[in-house]
Order: sequence, then structure tokens, then C-alpha cells
Amino acid sequence: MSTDAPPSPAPVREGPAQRLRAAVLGASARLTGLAVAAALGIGAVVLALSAEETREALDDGLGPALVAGASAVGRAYSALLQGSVGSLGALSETLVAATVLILTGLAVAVPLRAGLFNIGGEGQVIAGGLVGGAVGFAVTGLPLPVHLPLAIVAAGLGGAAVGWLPGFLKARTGAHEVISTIMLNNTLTFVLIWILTLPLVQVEGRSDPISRQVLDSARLPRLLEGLRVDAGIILAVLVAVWVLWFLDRSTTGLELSAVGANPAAATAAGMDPARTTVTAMTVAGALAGLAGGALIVGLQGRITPGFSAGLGFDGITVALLGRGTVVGTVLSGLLLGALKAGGRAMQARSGTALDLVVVIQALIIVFIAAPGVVRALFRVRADVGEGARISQGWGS
Amino acid sequence: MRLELRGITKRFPGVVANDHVDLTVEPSEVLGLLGENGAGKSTLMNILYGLTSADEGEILLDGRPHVFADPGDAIAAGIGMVHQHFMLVPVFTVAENILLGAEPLDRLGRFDRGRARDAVLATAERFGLPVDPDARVEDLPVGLQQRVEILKALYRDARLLILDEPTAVLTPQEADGLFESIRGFRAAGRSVIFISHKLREHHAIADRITVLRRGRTVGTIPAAEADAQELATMMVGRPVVLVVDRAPAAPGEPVLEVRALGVEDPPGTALVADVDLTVHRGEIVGIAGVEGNGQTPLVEAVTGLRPVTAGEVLLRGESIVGRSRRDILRAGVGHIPEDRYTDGVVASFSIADNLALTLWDDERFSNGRTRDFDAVAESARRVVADFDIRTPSIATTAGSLSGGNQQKVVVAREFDRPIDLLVAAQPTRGVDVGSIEYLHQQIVAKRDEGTAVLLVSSELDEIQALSDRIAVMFRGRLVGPFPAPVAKEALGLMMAGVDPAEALGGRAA
Amino acid sequence: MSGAAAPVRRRRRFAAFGGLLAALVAALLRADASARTAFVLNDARGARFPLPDLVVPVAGTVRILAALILALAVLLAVRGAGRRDAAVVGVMGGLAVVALLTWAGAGTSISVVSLLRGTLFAAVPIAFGALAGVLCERSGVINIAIEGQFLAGAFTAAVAASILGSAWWGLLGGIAAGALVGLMLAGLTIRFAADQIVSGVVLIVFATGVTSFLTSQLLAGTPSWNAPVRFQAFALPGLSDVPLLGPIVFDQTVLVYLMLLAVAGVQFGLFRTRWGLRLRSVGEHPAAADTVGIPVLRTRYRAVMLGGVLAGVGGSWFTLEAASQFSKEMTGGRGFIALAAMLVGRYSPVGALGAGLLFGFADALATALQRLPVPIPSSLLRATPYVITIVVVAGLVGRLRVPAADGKPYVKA
Amino acid sequence: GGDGADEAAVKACQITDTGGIDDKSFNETAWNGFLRAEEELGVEVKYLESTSEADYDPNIQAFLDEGCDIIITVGFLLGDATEAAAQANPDTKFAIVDYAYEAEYDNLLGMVFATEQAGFLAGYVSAAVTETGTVGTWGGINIPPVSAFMQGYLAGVNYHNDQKGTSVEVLGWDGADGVFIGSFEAQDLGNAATAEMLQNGADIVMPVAGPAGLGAGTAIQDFGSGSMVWVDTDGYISNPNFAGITLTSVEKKMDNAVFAAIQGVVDGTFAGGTYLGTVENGGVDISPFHDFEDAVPDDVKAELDDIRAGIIDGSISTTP
Ligand SMILES: Nc1ncnc2c1ncn2[C@@H]1O[C@H](COP(=O)(O)OP(=O)(O)OP(=O)(O)O)[C@@H](O)[C@H]1O
Ligand SMILES: Nc1ncnc2c1ncn2[C@@H]1O[C@H](COP(=O)(O)OP(=O)(O)OP(=O)(O)O)[C@@H](O)[C@H]1O
Ligand SMILES: [Mg+2]
Ligand SMILES: [Mg+2]
Repeated sequence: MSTDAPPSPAPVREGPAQRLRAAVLGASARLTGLAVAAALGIGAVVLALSAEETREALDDGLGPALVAGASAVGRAYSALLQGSVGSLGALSETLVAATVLILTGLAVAVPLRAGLFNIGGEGQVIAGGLVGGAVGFAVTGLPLPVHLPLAIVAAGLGGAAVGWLPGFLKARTGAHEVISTIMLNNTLTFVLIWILTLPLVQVEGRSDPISRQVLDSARLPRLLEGLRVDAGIILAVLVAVWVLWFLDRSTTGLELSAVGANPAAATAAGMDPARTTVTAMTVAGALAGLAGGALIVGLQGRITPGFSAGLGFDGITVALLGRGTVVGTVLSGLLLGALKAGGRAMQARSGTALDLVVVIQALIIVFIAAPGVVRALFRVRADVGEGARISQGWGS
Repeated sequence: MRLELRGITKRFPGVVANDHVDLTVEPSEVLGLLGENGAGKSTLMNILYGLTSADEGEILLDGRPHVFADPGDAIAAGIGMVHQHFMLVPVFTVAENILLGAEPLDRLGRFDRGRARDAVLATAERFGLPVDPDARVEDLPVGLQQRVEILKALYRDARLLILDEPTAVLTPQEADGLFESIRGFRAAGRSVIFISHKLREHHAIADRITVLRRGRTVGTIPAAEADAQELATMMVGRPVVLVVDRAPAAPGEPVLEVRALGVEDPPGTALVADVDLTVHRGEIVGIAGVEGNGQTPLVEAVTGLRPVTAGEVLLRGESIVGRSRRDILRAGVGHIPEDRYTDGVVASFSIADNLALTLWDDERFSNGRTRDFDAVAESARRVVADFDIRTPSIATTAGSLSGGNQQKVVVAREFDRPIDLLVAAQPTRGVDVGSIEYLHQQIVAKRDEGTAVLLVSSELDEIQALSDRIAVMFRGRLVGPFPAPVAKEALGLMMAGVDPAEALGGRAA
Repeated sequence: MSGAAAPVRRRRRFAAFGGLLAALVAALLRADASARTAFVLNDARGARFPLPDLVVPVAGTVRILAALILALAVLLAVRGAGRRDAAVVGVMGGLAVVALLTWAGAGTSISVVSLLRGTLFAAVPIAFGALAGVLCERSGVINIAIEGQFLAGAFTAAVAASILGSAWWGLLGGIAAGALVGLMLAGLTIRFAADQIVSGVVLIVFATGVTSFLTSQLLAGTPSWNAPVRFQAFALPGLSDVPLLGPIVFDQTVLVYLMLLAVAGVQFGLFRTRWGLRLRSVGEHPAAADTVGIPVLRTRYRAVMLGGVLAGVGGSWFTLEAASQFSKEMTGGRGFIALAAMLVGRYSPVGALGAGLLFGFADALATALQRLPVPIPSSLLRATPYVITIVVVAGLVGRLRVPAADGKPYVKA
Repeated sequence: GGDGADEAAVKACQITDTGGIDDKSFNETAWNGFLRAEEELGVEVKYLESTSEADYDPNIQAFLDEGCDIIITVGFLLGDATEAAAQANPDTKFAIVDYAYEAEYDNLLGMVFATEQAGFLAGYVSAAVTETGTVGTWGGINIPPVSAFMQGYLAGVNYHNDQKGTSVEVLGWDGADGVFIGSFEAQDLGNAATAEMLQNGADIVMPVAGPAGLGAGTAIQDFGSGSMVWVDTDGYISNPNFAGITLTSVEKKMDNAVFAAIQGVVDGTFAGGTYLGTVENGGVDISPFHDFEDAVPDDVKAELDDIRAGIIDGSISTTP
């Protein structure tokens, strides 16, 4: 029957250390390395071709053009590296970007386990940011140890509510979660715009669609003087550890996996697929809500229109790149975070279009999702299950 | 057509499914193919049909070597195959399924439904296998689905027909009908390769029997000379006890009481009506019946998979109507579902996780809400040893086990937790004789421990071998139970709806 | 596993919904008793056979419509309409919309032609995208990448139509680009058996990146490459003079006619021809198709490519009909709406068109309501299409039957 | 890169908001000011695009590291980030388009525009030349930088109605809310919104939605009649394919303001505070009528001059 179903959770105990080791050093890591190399290689060709100096040097012949191209690529990629891991500041930027990516990635990974595809990250991020932000600026007089956790929890709850709805609708009426999450994304985008036009929310005396500033007592503290990385990354890692436990070690996690892999057998074993669907989507919503909250009470400090743009979609990329596992999601969140931070530096220092970073990112994922392509490119045996399935289709 | 396979070898990672297999089928011959679960029968047939390629060996048809790159080649060479798992598109009609790949077109290039119907009806007529060409396959009983599969092969004018475990899902009557057809093919000069785990059926239909064990040919003997015990020994490699050794029952107090039970499907059609039944500690009550007569809904209602629409179900005197499946299982009900592939195991999970599946959140396998992997692993190792589940490790996925071993996983899981009532539906379907022997022994042992057992099987031999009392289901109603033994003919009559007094009286007369 | 009473419960739920709807409509009654709404039935550009405006009194109309809805709700509660229960709910919804428009348009006029032309206009990309999805998924390949195909199609169509100076060349370019993304999807999912959802998501990212990159690198510097010749409306002689229907359906660009043809063609092809039977068999049970000699992978390749062609046409709509040039990420998530429309339409071409029209209508309705003096913030009105879709899907469409092999790569042993 | 002789050249740097540099809207208009400064003043110009709010701070920082002499940010979303950077870097000049501060900083110039004044003029012209007696306007999102145009437009139409006893109706804006397509990119939605107005009687439409506004042009072309009022820049020049249907444009001369700010740095006359572009100082106005020169009666043109004077001396209020 379903011999092509996704891998089962570890059957016997394997320490987190072993798993991390496997994730970092295992065959799939080598594959990831090759994939990154291949993508950067293709990116270099595009970069060299599109660089103005190459085109100019082409007038002098092929040789000078090659040199010019190579130097353009060298400058761009050294900026990429510098900007992502080259300094403490760069690392800080990588972590800032990774915070949100990890959380939204987990928001996709959790339902994936239960056979559900959460495209609703964006709407859930909005809800989390709105509710968390509102608690952050509207509730006054609390000390930081109370106010900040309150805002974070509120963000989680806000996201959870928006995640719960598609789960509930699916369980009750069979409405497909892909439809309802897409629709909720759009709906919440407009709700966000509307809320930001309310004078109650806006900064006093101004009519820009920007919310009031989150109070200092609800702001995530910065970790290092002068750097933007804040306690959000710690929150993300703690949450990831919890999700690791939840998916791979908790009884509910087994329920999720069983329902995802074979709902009939799960039912026969006494599990409740409907309840599991609701649980998975609610947890997912909470995770994305935390991402929104971490952004608003952390980096941004205020709610702005479009603050969530693309975050839900990034989460899908991160989760799929991480093959739906928790450790994988965290690592790919860091990788894509580094690409974001490095891409920005690339633009700033060598004038490379940001879109090129997006293309490189897509290529990396292509090569990871289809090991056969890398194998064909490098003529090596990648001893990873060819085209392993990560998602489980539409289910129903 | 004369078929000869020479030295066929097929290796899968870690397994040699076929190891230099030789085999011949003469024209107008039915060759029985026998072997344990996982012996390599289906693999061999898949090679013959072009679905898989052999690593070594050759296929000769009428003395000439053939290479089948895909089923199209095999079909063209006159080979037809009815697969162990049906190769039918459930949402298509009978005619669409039969003509798929060989569709008649009208002048506009459309799929010509009229001609398709006619073609199906003509083929059905010719071979005496009536079907409704416009019925949707998923709405048909399995027996008819099988008929569609056979017609698919016959429509393509198969001169060698491969039947891979065709009777596993058939009722005895349906099987008899199939045998009648097979005799017809043989008379018409066609050859048949017939795979079954039921020795009786090989006797009934095969001319010669080839036995496979662990991928190798053990031998070929004329069916007339084959003796069941000898075949079983050839197959398993050791003597097999074919008759269950069973002491008389010592029934205790009632465990399961079903009173005036009614079950309806969502549109409101009665599936089960007015069923009364009591199962006591230490006895096995068998329910015989042609499939589709309400056994499945009855079992589902009793085990909490389907809502009860009328009546009562009591477990140890307490009503379990309306309680969740989980509560019912935890209250001491064990259930071996009839479809192990869909309901029994999660194929992608490890054996260990599957063995813990019905107690996934029980404190035996968890500390609070955290799973206790040590307990899961330890228990799995013990159970795998106790139940002789053949697997390289407890971390192996259940989906990679052979059917018999998968069934053992399901049985072991239910037996390894405290249960007062065991509901076993078709527990040995598709399982080889060696495993049947073992599963039967286990069920009897469970009874002897004082468990109440409700056994549902369409296999009359199984019902008779295990049951202390026997009931028959017909059109949603239960007849009996009667104390065992009940004569096979009497059961057969009641399964066909004959009044019990008449059926049993008929025996007395 | 639902109880025997499920259809009855569903009917009751419908009836309750109808009651609520009637109450909501009745609540619109506060309007000034003498107010009237004019429904304009003619094209503002002039009509050969003009129809008089339909001027209705607001209070009376709303009252009658509320009563009608209530009557239907009572019918559902008492007797039901059998298999047509859902249709009755649809009718109730339609009546409620008419009531809403009557109320909102009090004292002014509403162009019915505009509303319905707008519906058809917005439905084009959604229907094409959903059709592409239907073809792919009926053959067993999940196509999340519609948005990417739209972007690639829109970009290439714009450039081709600009450079070659004809909308037809643009359409060809758009088709080629859609098919190219289709080919990449097919290659990844069929040849390399990669996860289908991952592949789709990646292709969206890829198409977004490449089109944006090329737009800033190539088009920004050469505006003449981004000034496509667009399709002009083509009035079908005679038919376009039919009152009301004419200007709505028969005075459209070729893309609208193509959409109607494509829906009919794919519907016919999928369910009436050998090609469709084989395509569906591959999506339902590839092993079964394989055993009767149907080449599974080749069939899937072709289906995905043809899907790419249709998505490419949908993408071309953005730059050959709706807009005058390509701009970054201009498809604004419409590919995802198409994906939803495919599901709402239950994998059927006609259903895809229906879902596209429903969505298009909701969009046009939102615009009309924004223009009329309705006391709902404009930003919330913009969410109308999405909210309606959720309500329809949760209330009427319910559980889907997905092609059995959808999303599963076929790998031979 | 310039070295040697250009060593002393002023470095002027722009940071876009998420719209991107080639947004056919305010980011691009501001950039045009930079390009003019490059050409006329010989300054070195650079830009960075922001893809999200998270980019603002690092982009500003990147330009500080580059040693930019003036950093001009675009859009109200950058208000806080620019203010913070200006406070932390008193030696660098900053300017921001579409944002003004209550506090005064020496090194930070907020540049805002009284677009309702120019919108008023466009509304007046529209009311004067409409043949159907109905005009329309719609926006991207209902935020002040957008609605200011619409507000002025409505006021201008109303003024015409008062003065001339006409009863021209404005579709799409009622003084508080109206038709907003919810996007600045979706040209197709702009097309649909415009088509809706044309079918309901409007013959002049003013889209206020950046590139999405181009959808109005396609809708008018397809409808076969009607004209459009473009915003931000002179649409006759920036959208050549719609030149024939562009009645006029509500110009918000960000490029001039940006150029002036850069020039201030070059001349050493840069002063912080707030710059308000008005009809009076030429910061906003409507463009020439180009192809519609003959369609607009001369007396209307004369009245426009009176209105300008009225706006300048405060006798005409540009909000309805
Ligand atoms: N695609 C495959 N990949 C790996 N191993 C396989 C595959 N197909 C079959 N096998 C293995 O080959 C062996 C023979 O399997 P096969 O299905 O031929 O057995 P069988 O005799 O038909 O058994 P049964 O009676 O249960 O149907 C088994 O060990 C099985 O697990
Ligand atoms: N489409 C068909 N074509 C030909 N014969 C049919 C068809 N459908 C039913 N029959 C015949 O009618 C008999 C009764 O069919 P039905 O499906 O009602 O069986 P049932 O009582 O539900 O039992 P089961 O579920 O075990 O098949 C079948 O045994 C079969 O011989
Ligand atoms: Mg087999
Ligand atoms: Mg039946």
C-alpha cells in the first residue's frame, strides 16, 4: 500500500545529540552541501552575465570579460558571506531573520505531520502580531516579566484562533484546509489594514496606518548592545525544542503522525482524526502567531501594514527544505536567514539585485528536493532515498 | 500455449525474492503455485507479466524466448494477470475498467460507450461471467470486482491466465464459481497459473502444483498425488499441524451481550437488524456468513467504530453504546480488523510503534504525555520474539513485512494487552498455512485464558475448526448460535437464507 | 461514520442558515421607504436594443426577497429538496445578494452589465489556472505552481507581444512560458520523483525571482520591451446585440472566448474521450493503468505540460488583457485563488469555471459595494470574495474526493 | 565608482520602502530627483531597496558605513527608523519623503506635500470638462498619502458645482471612504474598478495607486471613451501609451524636493525641519493638458489661476 509514505518518527530512543549529528553529518547534509554549491554555481553564472562590468569588458574580448565576471562574482559572494556570518553584526542579522523563519517553518511542519498543508501562515502571523502588539501597547502599568510574557502568550493565542478555524472547519464540514487558509490569509490582510486605520490604534495625532509603539515593558530585550538580535531567537529555539518533544516524543505527536500516515488505522487504534486535525492546526496557528508576536514586540515595536508579507510562504519553504523535521526546519531557517542577511549585504555592497538571492534560494531547494538533479549534475551517487516524499499530498 | 521459466532470479535490497526459479506450464493445464508468505510468488508472476524485470533467467513461450519490458508486451504475447491487489480504478465503471487501454472509439474519436458495453456483455456472455457494464467498480462486492479483473484479461484474449490469490477475498460460493470458470478456460485450451494458500483449492482445481520456498523451487508434484500434509511440509520446511488441537470450552460469565442491535448506514438503510448475541468467558463464538450480510457493520458497532442505531451492547454488563472507540478498546476489547492494510497497521511506522498503537497514550508506554521509548522498544522486542514475527529489527517499517507477518503484528498487539473480549474478523485472510496454524493456536490459547472470543470469518473451515458455538448471518440478521459442531452443508444452507430448522433438520434427515 | 441522520442534520443546518439570511435581509429594511434603486441593464457604451432601467422600490423589494428566502428556508426545514438542497441554499444566497444590492443602491443606479462583465473578467485567470490544476491533478501530479506559471506567462507574454508587436505572439509566448514551468514541474515530480508540493512551491519562488530579476535588469532599461500590444474586445456579430447577455458575454476579448472553449473542451476531453479516460486512470490508479499498457509517466508528462499551456494562457491575461505592462509580482496571489477554485470546483472543468465565476462575482460585488454608500469599511469589503469562499466551501462543498494517486510519484519496482 | 578628482563628490543615497526603485510611483519619482542631481550637480548616487520593515535599519546603517553625505528615505513607514538614525548620526544629513516630524532636527528634513491642493485643481478641471456629469477616483489603500489626492479632487468638484451650479458627481470617494482595490500592484483590479466606474457613468477617472493605477488606462482604452487623471508625475510623459487619454496629472514633485535637498547639501545650505510642497511653492500642481489643451476651455484655464491664487491666500479651502 503506502510504502511511499514519509519516514516514521524514530522508533527507539535516539538522543537529540545523535539526531543533530545525523542531521549535520548525515548523507542529507552532504546533499544539502552539494545543493548549495550547485545553486551558488548557477547563481554565479547569472551574476557574471548580468554584471555591467562584464558586458563592458566584453568589448575587449572574452578573456577580460571572464576576469571581470569572476571579480563581480567574487565581490558579490564575499559580501554574501560577510553579511551572513562574517562578523558578529552579520550573525546577529542572520539570527534576526532566522527567528521568524524558524517559527513560521514549524507552523508548516507540525500540520505536515498530520497530513495537513498549512498555507495560512501569513494570516496567523498577522493575527499573532495584531493581538500581541495590541497587548503590548494597550496594556499599561505592568512590569516586563509580566507584560512581555503576556504579550507573547496573547500573540500565540491570536495565531491559534486563526489556525483553529480551518482545522475546525475541516473536522466539521470537510472544508479543505488549503482553501480556507488561503482565504483567511487574504481576509486577515484586509482586516489588518482596517484595524490600522482606527484612531484607537494609531499614534496619537497622526493618521498613518501605523500602530502605537509597543511599550518597553513588552519589548523583547536585545541580547547584545548595538546589535539587533533579540530574545526572539531564544524564544524560537525554546519553541523548537518544545515542538521537537511534541512531534517526536509526545503521545499527541504519535497521534498526529498516525493520523497523517493512515487515518483509518489511527481511528481503529482509538485515535480521533477530527480532534487531531484541530489540534495540529491550532498548534500551527499558535506557532505562526508567535512569529508575528516576536516580530512586533521585538524587531518592529509597532504594527504596520504588510508586516507579514511573504512570511507564511517563507515558512513553507523552510519547512519543506527541512524535510518536515524539527531539526531540519531549524537548520533551514538558519540557512535561509543567512541568505536573507547576506543578500541584503550583497545588494548594499555590490549592487546585486535582491531577486537573484531569491533565485539562488529556489535552486537550493530544487536540488535538495530532487537529489536526482544533483546526482545528474555532479555525477555522484547521493545515497539518499531518491525524491523522498515530504508532504502527503492533499489528503482529504 | 506452453510457458517455461528458466533460472529466474530477482533480488531486492536485502532479499532474494526469486532464486533461479524454474517452472513450466503446459497448454490446457492449471498449475498451482504454493508457498509461504513472502516466498516470491507474486514477484515471479510480476516478472512474467512484465511489471518487474528479472535480474537473471529467461521466459520461453512455446519454446521461443521472450523479453517483456512492460505489461503491454506480455498482453500482446497472450498473458493475462489478475493481481493479488486488484488493478481496478474504483471510480470507473466496469466497462471502462475492462476496456482501459483498448478503448473502442466512435467516429468523433470519443470513447464509444455503446460499443464498450456491447463488448463487455459479449465477453461476459462467452465466458459465463455476467456483470453489469455500467456499475461503478467501487460499488461492487469484491467477488464481482474479481470477475471484472478476469474479464479484463479474457477480453484481451489471454491464453495464459495468472490468478494471484484470487480466492483470498472470495466467499466459498464465489470461489466455486471461479473454479467452474477456470475449468472452462482449460477446456478451451487456455493455461492458468493459480496461486492460493488454501491447499484444498489446489486439490480442487490444479493439475500440477509447484511449491516455492524462500524464493526457490522446492518441487512440482501432480495434484492428484499431493497430500495436504506433504504440501504443507514442503512449503514451510517442517511438519505443520493442520488440525487445531482444542480442549472443550469451559464458558464462564457473559462478557459481551448484544441485545436487539440495529445498525443503519447514513442514508438510513438497515445493515444489521435485531441481533441478539452473548459471548461468555472462555468460549469462541463463530459467525459464518457470506460477506456483505452485515458482519462488518456488526463488528464495527460492537467495537465502537460505527454508531449503534438501536438496541444495546453490554460489556461485562455495562453499556458501551455511544462510548468512544478508545474507551471501548481500553475497557478490554481487542479487535483484529478484517483489512489489515487499511485498519490494522500504519505501514510507514516501525513495528515497535505499531505494536504500541492501541495503547499509544497509556501509561504503559508513556510517562505523562511523553512517550516512553524504552518501554515501547522493550515490549516490542519481547513480543517480536514471543510471536515469532520475522523481521530484521523492531525499527523495520510494518509496510515492508509480508502479509502474514503484518497480521502477526496486529494479533500480537491485541494479545499483549489485557482484554476480556477479542473480536477477530477474518484473522487468517491471505495468510499461509504455517502462520494460520500459529494464529489459530494463539486464539485458542487466549480462549483458554478466559477471554471471550467473537470470530467472524467467511472461511467455513476456520469457523468449524475454532468455534464452540456457531451463528450465521444473513441479510443483517443473526441465526443461532448453535453449539458446535454444525455440519458444513447446514451452515451453507443457512448462509443462503434457508430456515435454520429446515437446514439443521435436513442434516438430521 | 456519521450517523444516519447526517443528511437531515445538513438540511436543518441549511434551513437555519436560510433563516439567518432572511433575518439579515429583513434587517436591511431600515431604508427610506420612498427610496428606489435603478438597475441599469444596458452597456454604457450604447446598446442596439436598449432595455429600460429596472427601477425598484427598496423597501418593497427587500421585503419580498426576505419573504422568499424565508419561504425557501421553511421548505428546507420541512421537506427538503433532496439532492438539490445545496442548490436551494445557492438560490437563497443569490436572493440575499440582490436584496443587498437593492438596499445599497438606494437613490442611485447599479449597472448590471458592469457587475457581470466584471465577474467574467476576473474569472478568466482563475478559471484557466484552475483548469491547469484539474489537468495536472487528475493525472496524479499536484500543481501548486500555478502562481509561478501565471508570473512566467504574464512576463513572457508582455515581452513577446511588445517585441513582436502582436498580442497573438504574446499569447504564444505566455503559453510557452507556462508550458516551460510545467515542464520543470513534470521533470522534478515525474522524472526525479521529487515531492510534488515542494516542487510546486519552489517553482513559484523561482518564477517570482526570475521574472523580478529580469524586470529590473532587462525591462527597466528598455521600456519598449514592456509595452505589449493587447487583445481588443471582439464583438461577435449579432450575438453581441442581444440585450443584457450580449455586452456581457459576446463582446469580450479572445481570452474570454478561449476560456469558455477550454472549459468545454477539457470537460469533454476528460470525461468523454479515450485520452481523458487514460489520463484519469493514471491519476487514480497508475499501477492499474500500467498493467494494461498505458505509459503512466508519459501520460503525466503530457497532462502537466497541457496544464502549463492553460496556465500560461491565464498568465497572459494579466499583460494581454488586464494590464498594459508587466510589473513585479503583479499576479498578486491569484494563482493560489485558482488553486482554491480547482478544489471548490471539485476537480471538474465546469466546476472550475463555476468557482472562477463565483470568485469573480464576489470581487465585482466588492467593488460595487465600495462605490455605493454602504457603511462598511472599504478594506473589509475587499475581503468579501475570501469570506464568501470560506462560507461556500464550509457550508456547501464539504469533503472532497481527491484523485486517489494525486501527489504520489509512480515508481516502478 | 568615482575616485581621484571626484574624491570630494557628495554622495547621495536613497532607501526605498518595499515598493522598489522602479515602482512607477514615489520611489521612482524620488530617484528621478537623484538622477537629476547626478547629472546637474555631479553628485554620486546610490540606492538600496527594502523588502520588509526589517531592512530599514540595516539599509540605513549600510549607507552610513558607505559614508553617504545625505540619506533620503521614502515613505512614512521609514519615519521612525530615519528619525532614530538622524539622532544617532548628527553629522549626516537625512531627508524623508512623505513624513514630517513634530520635533525639529538640524540634520533631518521631512518632506510632505499638500497634494489635496493639486487634487483640488484636477477635480475642478474634471468637473468642468466631464460630459457625463460623473467622474470617479479610486485608491490603493485608504491611507492619508492616498486619500489626500481624493479628498482634494472631491473638494475641487464640489467647488465647481458651487460656483457653476453644476451637479457633477464623484464616484469612489465620499470624504471618508470609497473604492480601494487593496493593492498598489494589481493592475487588473485597477482595470476592474475603473471599468465599473465607466459603466456607471463616469468619463474621467483618477487612480491613486502607484503602478496599479495603470489599470485605469487599459480600462479606458478598452471602454473606448473617457480620460484619466494621473498622479505623482506627469502621466503624459511617464506612461506614453496612455498619453492620449491623460487629461492632466496631479503632480507631487518629490523629485524637485529631493533635488533641492541634495543641492542643499552640495551648497552647504541644507536645513532640517519640514518642507511642505504646496501650489504656492510649486511643490504640487497639475501638469499641462498636453493633448487635451483644446478640450479645456480657456476660461477654465483662467479660473484655475484664480483658484491657485485663492488656495495660496487661503480663501479657498481644499478639503470638502
Ligand atoms: N518492491 C519490493 N521491494 C523490496 N522487496 C520486495 C518488493 N516486492 C517484494 N519484495 C520482497 O520479496 C519477497 C517476495 O515477495 P512476494 O510478494 O513475491 O511474496 P509472495 O510469495 O507473493 O507472498 P504472499 O503470499 O504474502 O503474497 C518478500 O520478502 C518481499 O518483502
Ligand atoms: N453489476 C453487477 N453485474 C452482475 N451481477 C451483479 C452486479 N451487481 C450484483 N450482481 C449480482 O447480484 C448479487 C447480489 O449483489 P449485491 O452487491 O447486492 O451483494 P450483497 O448482498 O451486497 O453481498 P456482497 O456485499 O458480499 O457482494 C451478486 O452476488 C452478483 O452475482
Ligand atoms: Mg503475493
Ligand atoms: Mg454488497
